[in-house]
Amino acid sequence: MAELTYRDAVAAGIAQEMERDENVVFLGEDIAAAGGVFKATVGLLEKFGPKRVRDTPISEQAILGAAMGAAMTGLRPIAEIMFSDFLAVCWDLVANEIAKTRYMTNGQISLPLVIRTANGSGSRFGAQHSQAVENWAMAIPGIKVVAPAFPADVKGLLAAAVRDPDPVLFFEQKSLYSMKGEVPDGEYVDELGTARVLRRGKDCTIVALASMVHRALDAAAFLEKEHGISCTVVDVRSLVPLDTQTILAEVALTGRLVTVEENPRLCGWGAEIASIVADECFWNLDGPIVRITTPHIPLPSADELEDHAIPSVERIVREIREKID
Amino acid sequence: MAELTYRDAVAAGIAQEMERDENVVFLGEDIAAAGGVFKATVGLLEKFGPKRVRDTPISEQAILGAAMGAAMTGLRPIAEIMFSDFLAVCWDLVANEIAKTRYMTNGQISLPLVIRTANGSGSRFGAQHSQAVENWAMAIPGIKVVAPAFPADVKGLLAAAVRDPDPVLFFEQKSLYSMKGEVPDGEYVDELGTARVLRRGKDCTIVALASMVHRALDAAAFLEKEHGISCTVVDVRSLVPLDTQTILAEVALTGRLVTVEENPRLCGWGAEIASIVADECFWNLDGPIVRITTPHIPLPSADELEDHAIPSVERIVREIREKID
Amino acid sequence: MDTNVKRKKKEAPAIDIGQETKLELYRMQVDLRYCEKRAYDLFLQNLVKGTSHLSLGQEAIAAGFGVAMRPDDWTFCTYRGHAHTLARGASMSGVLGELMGRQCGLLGGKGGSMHLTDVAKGAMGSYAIIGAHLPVAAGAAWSAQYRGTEQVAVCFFGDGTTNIGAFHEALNFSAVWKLPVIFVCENNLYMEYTPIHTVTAVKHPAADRASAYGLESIVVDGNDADAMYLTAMKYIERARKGGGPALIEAMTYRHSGHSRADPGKYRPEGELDKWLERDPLKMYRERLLKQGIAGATLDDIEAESMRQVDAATATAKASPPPSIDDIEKNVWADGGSAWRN
Amino acid sequence: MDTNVKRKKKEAPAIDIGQETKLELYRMQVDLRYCEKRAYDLFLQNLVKGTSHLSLGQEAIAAGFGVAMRPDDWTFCTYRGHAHTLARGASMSGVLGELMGRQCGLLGGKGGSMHLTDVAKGAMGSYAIIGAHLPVAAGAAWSAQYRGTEQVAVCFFGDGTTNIGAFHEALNFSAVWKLPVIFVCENNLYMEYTPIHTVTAVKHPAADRASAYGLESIVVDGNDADAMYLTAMKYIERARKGGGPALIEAMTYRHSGHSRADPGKYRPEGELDKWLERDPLKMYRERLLKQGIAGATLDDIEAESMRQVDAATATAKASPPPSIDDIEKNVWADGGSAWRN
Ligand SMILES: Cc1ncc(C[n+]2csc(CCOP(=O)(O)OP(=O)(O)O)c2C)c(N)n1
Ligand SMILES: Cc1ncc(C[n+]2csc(CCOP(=O)(O)OP(=O)(O)O)c2C)c(N)n1
Ligand SMILES: [Mg+2]
Ligand SMILES: [Mg+2]
Repeated sequence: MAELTYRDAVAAGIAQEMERDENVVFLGEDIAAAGGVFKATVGLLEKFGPKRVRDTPISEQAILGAAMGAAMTGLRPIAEIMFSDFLAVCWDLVANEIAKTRYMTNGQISLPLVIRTANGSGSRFGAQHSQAVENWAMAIPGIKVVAPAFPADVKGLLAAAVRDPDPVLFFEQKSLYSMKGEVPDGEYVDELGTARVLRRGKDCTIVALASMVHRALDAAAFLEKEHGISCTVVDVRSLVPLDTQTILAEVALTGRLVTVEENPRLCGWGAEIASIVADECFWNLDGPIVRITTPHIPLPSADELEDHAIPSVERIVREIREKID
Repeated sequence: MAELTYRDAVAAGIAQEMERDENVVFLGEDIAAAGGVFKATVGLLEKFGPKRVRDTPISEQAILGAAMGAAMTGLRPIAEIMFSDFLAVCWDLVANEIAKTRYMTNGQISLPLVIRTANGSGSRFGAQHSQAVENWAMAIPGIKVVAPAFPADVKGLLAAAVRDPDPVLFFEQKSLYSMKGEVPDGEYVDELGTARVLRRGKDCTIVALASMVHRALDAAAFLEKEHGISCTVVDVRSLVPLDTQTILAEVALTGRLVTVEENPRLCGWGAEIASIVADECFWNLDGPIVRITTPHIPLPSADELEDHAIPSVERIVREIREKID
Repeated sequence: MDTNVKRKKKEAPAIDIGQETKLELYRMQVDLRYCEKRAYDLFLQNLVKGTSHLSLGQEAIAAGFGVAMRPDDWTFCTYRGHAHTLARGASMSGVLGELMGRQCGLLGGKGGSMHLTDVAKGAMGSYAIIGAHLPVAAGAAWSAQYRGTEQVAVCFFGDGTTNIGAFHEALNFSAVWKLPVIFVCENNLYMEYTPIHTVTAVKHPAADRASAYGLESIVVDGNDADAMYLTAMKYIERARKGGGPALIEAMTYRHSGHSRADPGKYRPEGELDKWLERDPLKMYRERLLKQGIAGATLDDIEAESMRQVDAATATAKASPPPSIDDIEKNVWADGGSAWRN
Repeated sequence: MDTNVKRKKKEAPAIDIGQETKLELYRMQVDLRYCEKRAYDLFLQNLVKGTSHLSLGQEAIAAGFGVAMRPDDWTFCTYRGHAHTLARGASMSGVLGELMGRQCGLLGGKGGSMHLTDVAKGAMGSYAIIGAHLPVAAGAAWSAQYRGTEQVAVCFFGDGTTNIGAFHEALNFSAVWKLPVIFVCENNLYMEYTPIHTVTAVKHPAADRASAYGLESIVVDGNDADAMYLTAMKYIERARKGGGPALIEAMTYRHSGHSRADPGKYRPEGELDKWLERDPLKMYRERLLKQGIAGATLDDIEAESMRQVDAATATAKASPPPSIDDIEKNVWADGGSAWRN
């Protein structure tokens, strides 16, 4: 095991797959010569050459269209959309083309491709460069959606995404790029569609994703220590496929569900999970389902405002104390 | 009161507002000379002239950009996006620009504009021309979202949308365009953000939108008559602002919630409402919350398949009998 | 036909393309015409559900490219794609069956008329959102370039499509990467109901923009199958050899309305008649006769085509509607649609 | 500067623009330069949070247009918009305050450096998604045209922006509707880190595409404030009188990296030095001296500018961060953010 940053785990995952399969190619804006604006793809051009690692114009529709056309004719492209906010300029390719084509063609066309994108807040970049939009993706049938919280998961889930025969939207959390963690050496492939239980408690089950996983863990530790409230923390990891069984089982054990979402409130992924639990796990619930989210506002840029908008450890602690105790 | 089709109510609503305020202008593809591909805007060019009613190139980003730029400088544009599926090609304008600009500029810029679009299934148009995407819109902070089920509401809510100082995404249901109903004569303006209780029952509260309202009503009538199950039916009408009070009050009265959604399942508006009820109305609930939705698949085109995918009266009846009884 | 365009129109070079190819071009145009007419009949019989977009009058373009393409080349087209799909060899029953929403349809009734696809034949899909398939075609061309297969992607679209953003991105991208992709604008003078010249800043929506991508300006008579074939050969072969993309504007006209719901009333009186005189089939038949091909040979082609259309119609009519169980199939590569465990 | 472009470059016509205008152009360039440098200093002091995109070296463009525009004209610009916003008269403390996330910021700390806006001054926003503001500027121009106000919208963007779809849609749309909008491409040779020529099919990403919209091809020396001013005057006045849009490509260079995080190492050695010799301020100062304007006059302008920058810095530093209560304000026109009752 080596200690890698979340950022370096991206490059490691891509490199592992490019070494294994020469049909894996990689394209995006400033990803090759510059190594990516988040420096998550440094070294790939040098290692795999300009035929496989290609800088593109600022043409997100062309980037995803190219990935789609290449995927349906035998390549396994990885496309970078620099910030997840920019998915809006190529949303047609994601939502109407890539996600729907296998179904519309009754299985004739396969699209084994990965769209990597930097998601979320914490950099004071303002409303057009800080969004958590994993819920946009979850709402679209036909595309898998992954959002890792740890460097090891970055490598393992990215490798799994590249090998997956279906299109995968891979959300990397901007605020985690410099986080360090143990990452298995050598070939490492994880499994899509599996949540992970990171700690077990008896009072409440917290379900979180990406950066919110770390805040949920901190909150759970604090609640245990300071207030004697013991929480289970589940890292969802993959919104589609969703590991509903793990979530339902963990909620059944504690009788309470709290979701912690970075996306703005309305129609967030937490709502989907809440609705599943409120249906299938209703009789196990001991009290209301609580969703902790960013308020339903565009994200402000000033430090104080951004910090206040995103669910913080303090807010998670406060809400759980108020509503679960 | 005159009897109008849903389609004619669109033109009536636009005409009423264009007559009242010369700053109201209207643009879109094939909307002027041709009267719209759904014939919902017939006669407007003749009545208001080519300066106010303008055909555009196939350039959805330009259409919404033009509406935005015009709105911030004193006009009150109505822009048509022919099919709601095409919102994907101009989603950046909706989600990143129009919805966020007032907030980002701390209130300096107002965007009193309306985006009208034909939404939903029933025409066997296949996966790229049949989507119900009201949940895409609800997920974006900063834009109001309206979806009328009756001709009178089309006129009244469209007028309200045009007068509203904020941007409004107005979903017209394709499958309802030929539906007839009483529409108030003369100036008629309704209120955004208000749900309507269409019938009251004691066993369960069905919350529905647009075309699903009619199916919910039929199902409720059938359930009452054939099975003695009596249902409340709430027409949500407006997803943003959401009339949470009406919904919560009606669920509290029956103790059960069923949502009926045309959008595909994951992160649909029903999930949002379910999560609100599961939090704020938990102690009033007598059983699980049930969501009836289109399955999470792209929409197939053949009659039998499309009909089977969209929640039908039969399916609503069946699910309520199974889960509420 | 707009006479001003002659200025730029490439006259069909006096290359003899040979009788076999000529008959092939004729046969294909007849197939496309008869099958499309049948689609219209079936619609009148209420057997075609949903929408459908006929390309009656535009057959020479599909035929010219269809004959010129190598079997492993790729076609990308729009909702107005029946002809382009057939031109690659997709079965008529597969096309008509799909329009009718039957199991024998190319997509088993799931996609509908706007999404005809036959991957085995290189028909890589029909796309119903304006502009989206141009970058996709570029992607296929990239894959051919990457693997050195000398395959070429051909992408058809309408005049109206030249005003959407994806057109611009795909053209620049393809030119910069020198991709083997041919973009073919079928300029039939109208978007849905709006004349293209009222919404476009230049006279030739595609050709007048070629220079913006460092490409040659090419306008060709889209109703002349020989001209289309020769143009297709020239630029496809160039692309195959690494010469990069081309943007071709083919002037044509659709005889019917935009879609089944459209009677085409927005067209000025006499316009259709003028274009009917330039009907590609009629013109080509006359040309072949003038070149000494026997009328009986052409009659045979027509009769054989009609037999095929009839047989395909029978097959499609006999085919059952899709089974409800199919609804959940083929969202994912595992054959299913599960989003949860 | 790339010498090949001279072919097309419009030389500044020998019109005497008058001493007052010249001093105004100088003053404005100095203001933009000093304020931008201060932004950089504040960043080094860790007082500017988030990102910021300096336009050091590109001041002549903002100044030329800033001086040429009528107070009620509208500016639309990008994240690289400090200069353009200041050039319309926005306060330095408002700009610096926003960069620092303070209450006195133009947006009260909500928008940040990429969204500077001062509607009262006609600075209609800075947009951070590439291409989006081009159609928005067209919309403002439409509103001026509709109401007959003779206002003009001016829209600034970079070379890299010419390859995105919205560019194409906005240009065609504006040309067809003959809108009073001036599109100004600031060609600083780079996107973020990628040289524009490696990803663009033509040499001049904007000018070589003008003909695709029926527009004139215009390349101008973006480091020459007189040339920029005269070009701005010419096309703004033409647009004001109903002559429709223009697309102007101004050749320039940014002295610093793309954004605060970028040391600019991807630039070939010597390139920056070459462009520093063509520093717009340096060149303009020398020109004014040569034209007989006293050095002391220019020194005074500089000193006054520095005083203003210092004062603005003090104001911004003294301003508190936004109040947490502001978070929920101004999503809606009613001042709040409620999405439910
Ligand atoms: C993004 C998008 N906008 C609008 C439409 C609706 N639409 C379908 S066909 C069409 C006209 C297309 O005209 P053209 O490109 O000339 O093709 P033609 O139909 O003439 O073959 C329009 C506007 C669409 N499908 N997609
Ligand atoms: C749609 C979109 N894609 C990518 C980006 C990221 N991005 C920000 S600035 C930039 C480079 C823009 O280059 P150019 O247009 O030349 O402007 P400059 O920064 O040189 O002024 C890129 C790629 C973005 N903001 N929006
Ligand atoms: Mg056309
Ligand atoms: Mg640049």
